[in-house]
Amino acid sequence: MKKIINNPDNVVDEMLKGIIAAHPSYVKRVEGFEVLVRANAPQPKVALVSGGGSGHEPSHGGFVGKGMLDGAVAGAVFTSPTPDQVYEAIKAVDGGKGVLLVVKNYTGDVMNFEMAAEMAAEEGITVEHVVVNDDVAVEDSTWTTGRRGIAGTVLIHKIAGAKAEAGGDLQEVKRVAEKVIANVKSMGMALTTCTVPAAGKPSFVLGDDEVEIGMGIHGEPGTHRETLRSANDTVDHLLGKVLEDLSLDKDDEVAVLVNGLGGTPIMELYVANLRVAEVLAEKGIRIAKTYVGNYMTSLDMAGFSVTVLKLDAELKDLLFAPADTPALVQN
Amino acid sequence: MKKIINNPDNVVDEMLKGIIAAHPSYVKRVEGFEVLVRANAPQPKVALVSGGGSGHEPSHGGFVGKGMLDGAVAGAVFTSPTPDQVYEAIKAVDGGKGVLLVVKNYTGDVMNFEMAAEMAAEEGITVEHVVVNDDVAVEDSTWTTGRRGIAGTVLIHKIAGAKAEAGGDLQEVKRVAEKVIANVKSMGMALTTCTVPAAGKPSFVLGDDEVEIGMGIHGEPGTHRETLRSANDTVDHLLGKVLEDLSLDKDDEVAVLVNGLGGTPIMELYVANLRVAEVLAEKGIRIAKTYVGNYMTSLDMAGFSVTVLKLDAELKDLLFAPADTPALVQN
Amino acid sequence: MAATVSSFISAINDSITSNKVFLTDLDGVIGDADHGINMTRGFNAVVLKVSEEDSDVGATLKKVGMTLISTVGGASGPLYGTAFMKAGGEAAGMTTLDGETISKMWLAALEGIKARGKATLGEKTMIDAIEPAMEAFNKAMGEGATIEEGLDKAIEAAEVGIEYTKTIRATKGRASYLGDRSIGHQDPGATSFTIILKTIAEHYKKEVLGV
Amino acid sequence: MAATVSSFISAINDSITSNKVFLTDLDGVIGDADHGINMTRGFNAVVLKVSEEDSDVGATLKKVGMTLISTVGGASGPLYGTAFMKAGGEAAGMTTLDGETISKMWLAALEGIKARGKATLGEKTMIDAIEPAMEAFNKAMGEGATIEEGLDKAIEAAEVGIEYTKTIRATKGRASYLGDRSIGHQDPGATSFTIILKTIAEHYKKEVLGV
Ligand SMILES: Nc1ncnc2c1ncn2[C@@H]1O[C@H](COP(=O)(O)OP(=O)(O)O)[C@@H](O)[C@H]1O
Ligand SMILES: Nc1ncnc2c1ncn2[C@@H]1O[C@H](COP(=O)(O)OP(=O)(O)O)[C@@H](O)[C@H]1O
Ligand SMILES: [Mg+2]
Ligand SMILES: [Mg+2]
Ligand SMILES: [Mg+2]
Ligand SMILES: [Mg+2]
Repeated sequence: MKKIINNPDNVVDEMLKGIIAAHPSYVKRVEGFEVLVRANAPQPKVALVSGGGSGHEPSHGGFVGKGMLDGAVAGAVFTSPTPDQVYEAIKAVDGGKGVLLVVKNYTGDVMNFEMAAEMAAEEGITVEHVVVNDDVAVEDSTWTTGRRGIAGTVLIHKIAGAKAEAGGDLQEVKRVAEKVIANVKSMGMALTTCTVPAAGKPSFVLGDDEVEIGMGIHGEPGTHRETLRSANDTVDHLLGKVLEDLSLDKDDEVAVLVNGLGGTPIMELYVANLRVAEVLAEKGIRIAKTYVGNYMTSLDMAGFSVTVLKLDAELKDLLFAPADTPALVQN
Repeated sequence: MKKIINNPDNVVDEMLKGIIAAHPSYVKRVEGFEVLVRANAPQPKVALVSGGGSGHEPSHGGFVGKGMLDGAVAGAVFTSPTPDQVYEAIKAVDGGKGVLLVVKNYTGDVMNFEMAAEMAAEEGITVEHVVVNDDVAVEDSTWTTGRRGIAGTVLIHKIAGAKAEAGGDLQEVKRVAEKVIANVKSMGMALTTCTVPAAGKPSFVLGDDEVEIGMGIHGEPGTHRETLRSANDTVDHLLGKVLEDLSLDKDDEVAVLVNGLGGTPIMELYVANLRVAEVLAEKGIRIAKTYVGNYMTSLDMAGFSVTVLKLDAELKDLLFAPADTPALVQN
Repeated sequence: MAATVSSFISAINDSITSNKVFLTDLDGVIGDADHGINMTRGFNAVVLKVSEEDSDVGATLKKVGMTLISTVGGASGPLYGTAFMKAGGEAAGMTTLDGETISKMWLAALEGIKARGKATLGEKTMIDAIEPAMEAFNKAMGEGATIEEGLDKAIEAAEVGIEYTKTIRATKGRASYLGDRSIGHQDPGATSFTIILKTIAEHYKKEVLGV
Repeated sequence: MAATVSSFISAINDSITSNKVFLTDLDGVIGDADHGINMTRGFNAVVLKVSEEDSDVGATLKKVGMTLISTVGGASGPLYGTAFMKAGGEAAGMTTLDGETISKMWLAALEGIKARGKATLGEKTMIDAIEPAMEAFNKAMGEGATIEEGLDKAIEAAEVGIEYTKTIRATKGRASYLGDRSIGHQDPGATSFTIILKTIAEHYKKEVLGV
């Protein structure tokens, strides 16, 4: 394992300290917990809390700031945080107008965040939660756990965060978050494995020209393995699946996120983005805004995901609203 | 070679198109050339042009925008652009107040940019250039090519760009750029090799726990190889070399850039940044601003560099000035 | 009964820790390669919280459960944590356990897991080991077996449960994202449960029966 | 003389292209692993610009130089480009070349490279092959040798030059960043020059002399 770390046991703590050292005007730590909150939290507004296992940086701590999150809870690498950690975040950010938890759809995250919400409710804090499940690689079924939450989560932070910043009440913020969730779909693929620091070895093994399609962001296997194809063919496949699920019409407007998984150079993400733009243009779908970069990563994994969010006037306005966070500044 | 590309021959062209597809409000292409300029260029101000081989994304195209660059020239991967390309950029951005070329100190870059400057001068355009040489891994000597330009280059874009945006004339912008160059030092290390698409195989080979210290951003070998050490020991070494060259006193103010080389997760960069902050704090040096992320990359190379810029009141003001580019937005 | 709760916990910690890589590797195949790491982190924390003075089995198991909840994370943290807390609830104030109490504790633990995780038998989770093991234990006790005979039957059933998880498609937990690709691989949580169960049985035989 | 400038250029393109990986690998050791890629890109472009109709050696070589400058990039682009342009300047209007003209062209090329790159002999660059090769050619011609004999002497000297680059520390170009670590490795530019020189000699013998 080749990593710039000191000790696998301290990596999350040191990373959080490193984030604060870099961005003290944005974030501070809830002492004793793996929780980052806005430097000037709580705000007199509905507060947004997200989180999950670490290893997805800049998610989620990098999105704490004006117009996005109020708190981010960092679990151990790839392991959802415990309820007491989430509970501390809720307490730290609650400004009296309630707290919305943005949870990615993993059994662990859902259970731990729900337990925290129960604890907070007992303390009289109004807490709601939404569950993000944008990964179309996974079959959608009410009989199973359903779909995973992946990169689309960042767009929920952006848009619901803007609604909260604009003074929306808890139910409005939740409604907007759920509208985004209903309209955002993603799918990814991995060129390489990733290595959890505490494991010290790769989570899985891929052959020299083998890739994993429909990969999860924790190194969970995807739908299948195949031989690496061209960027265009790969995008066509991922985007095809995403669009199958979105039922877009000509002249519909969308936001696009071409997300790197941590080990893929930005150059390649832009090559992929070109194809995304071409395919959408062919279909007459208009792109209102595009994000390209490392937003929801999987440690050192090479690969990327494509996210498409169908916009309406409300979502578009909120998407374009200002944000000021360590990892995303938007005027 | 595992890359999200279509054809190694088209990767630069497709990347540039992908950048424009993502950020049409920021950048446009000089048709027929590998040149990105501000969407609303030329501006009625001194124009800044930078560039070099591709593979360092978001450098340099990602920094084209308000308060930074006016034009970026993209050579083939790791190969400095040809004079005609640079010349087209100069012509496209010149608003009558002259053009400053920000060149990294590589024989090829210097020659090609100088030839372009000669061509532009013949057309009556006032062109100046500065040469960035922040890499302390390389011995400093007037008998040789001198030091390489690496990640510190981004801070020249930021600060000289702010000076130009503020209305500085060509000589003032050049003076500020040279002041940054005199006060910025960097050093990097690589955990892995990188693969040039057209070469199709790794540029060099490192053993399983071997790292290259003092690595250049084109996969050029550094000062030596060693066994991977802890993040803290590695930072101590790199930062030590950087500080040896800067002669900082207690209470001096600096800017810090912890730069990822493309394949290193942001998590690890923040772990490294914590140590940078600790070492500077021990010495009583104050950090006015920290950047952590992928600013000057080397394709898929894992590794990082540490840059320290000694600030004075003028540089600090300009560093904090707003910027609005695809890869760096600052309020 | 010479063996303290703390000595059981410490034995579990040892066996989980020595199976850290094994459990993590199992999770790597159909999950996210952290189950052994999670469980080890949890039980390492638990042994620091529990001491020889903790004689009230119920109170001690509740402490174990709370500690697991606040240190393990992931899916297994709330599930195992709830299980230990619920089991502890059935043993409040007790310093020794009989077969009947053990049956009650086991059922409470299982129901806690089912309520928290909304899974049932046949979804390729730890339940596929816990439930048949409990039933085998109850059956043996109903037939007049000793506790150690009951535990041996339970272990047999848990191992059958592990084999069963190999044959089915996961519909709960992280492995469910794989659909049919999850078939053929054993469930990490069912495995960690079986390791815990075996450790309890061994420790019981060695420390309580002295065999 | 049956061989056109264009046939020489096309032969050079072939040998550079077939040495693409070799040259790139050499550059990987002490540079940035692109020299073969750069040179191949350049000469591939050059052959498309030059045709059998280009009979004016000087004008054609200028075109070659311009094309190299605008397609190769890096350090070798301006250097080789300047070299061909300067060489062309000495052959303006000519359709055949004699030994004396070749000497003048060679010197102009060398001086162009030195002016552009600010390097001299012994800095581990292409100059360490170009300059001794030119001197050997001139010496042979001064002693009354034929052009092909002169070229053979030049090749010998260029090869000695390559060996020499292995023994010295680079002080110009990208390899200079390595300091002493550059010792022991041959310079890619000196190597590509020698390949070009050999190709010219072979093509001359085959096409002009018909041997
Ligand atoms: N809903 C559920 N009900 C019961 N057990 C579950 C459920 N979801 C997951 N599990 C168990 O948890 C185990 C995985 O634990 P772990 O790897 O620690 O958590 P995570 O899946 O969050 O990484 C699975 O092997 C399975 O036995
Ligand atoms: N200043 C110089 N003068 C003469 N030749 C040089 C100089 N700098 C570099 N070279 C030559 O250029 C070669 C490298 O070319 P290339 O790899 O194409 O460019 P780059 O170094 O920009 O990647 C070196 O091997 C050397 O022979
Ligand atoms: Mg997990
Ligand atoms: Mg080069
Ligand atoms: Mg797991
Ligand atoms: Mg080179």
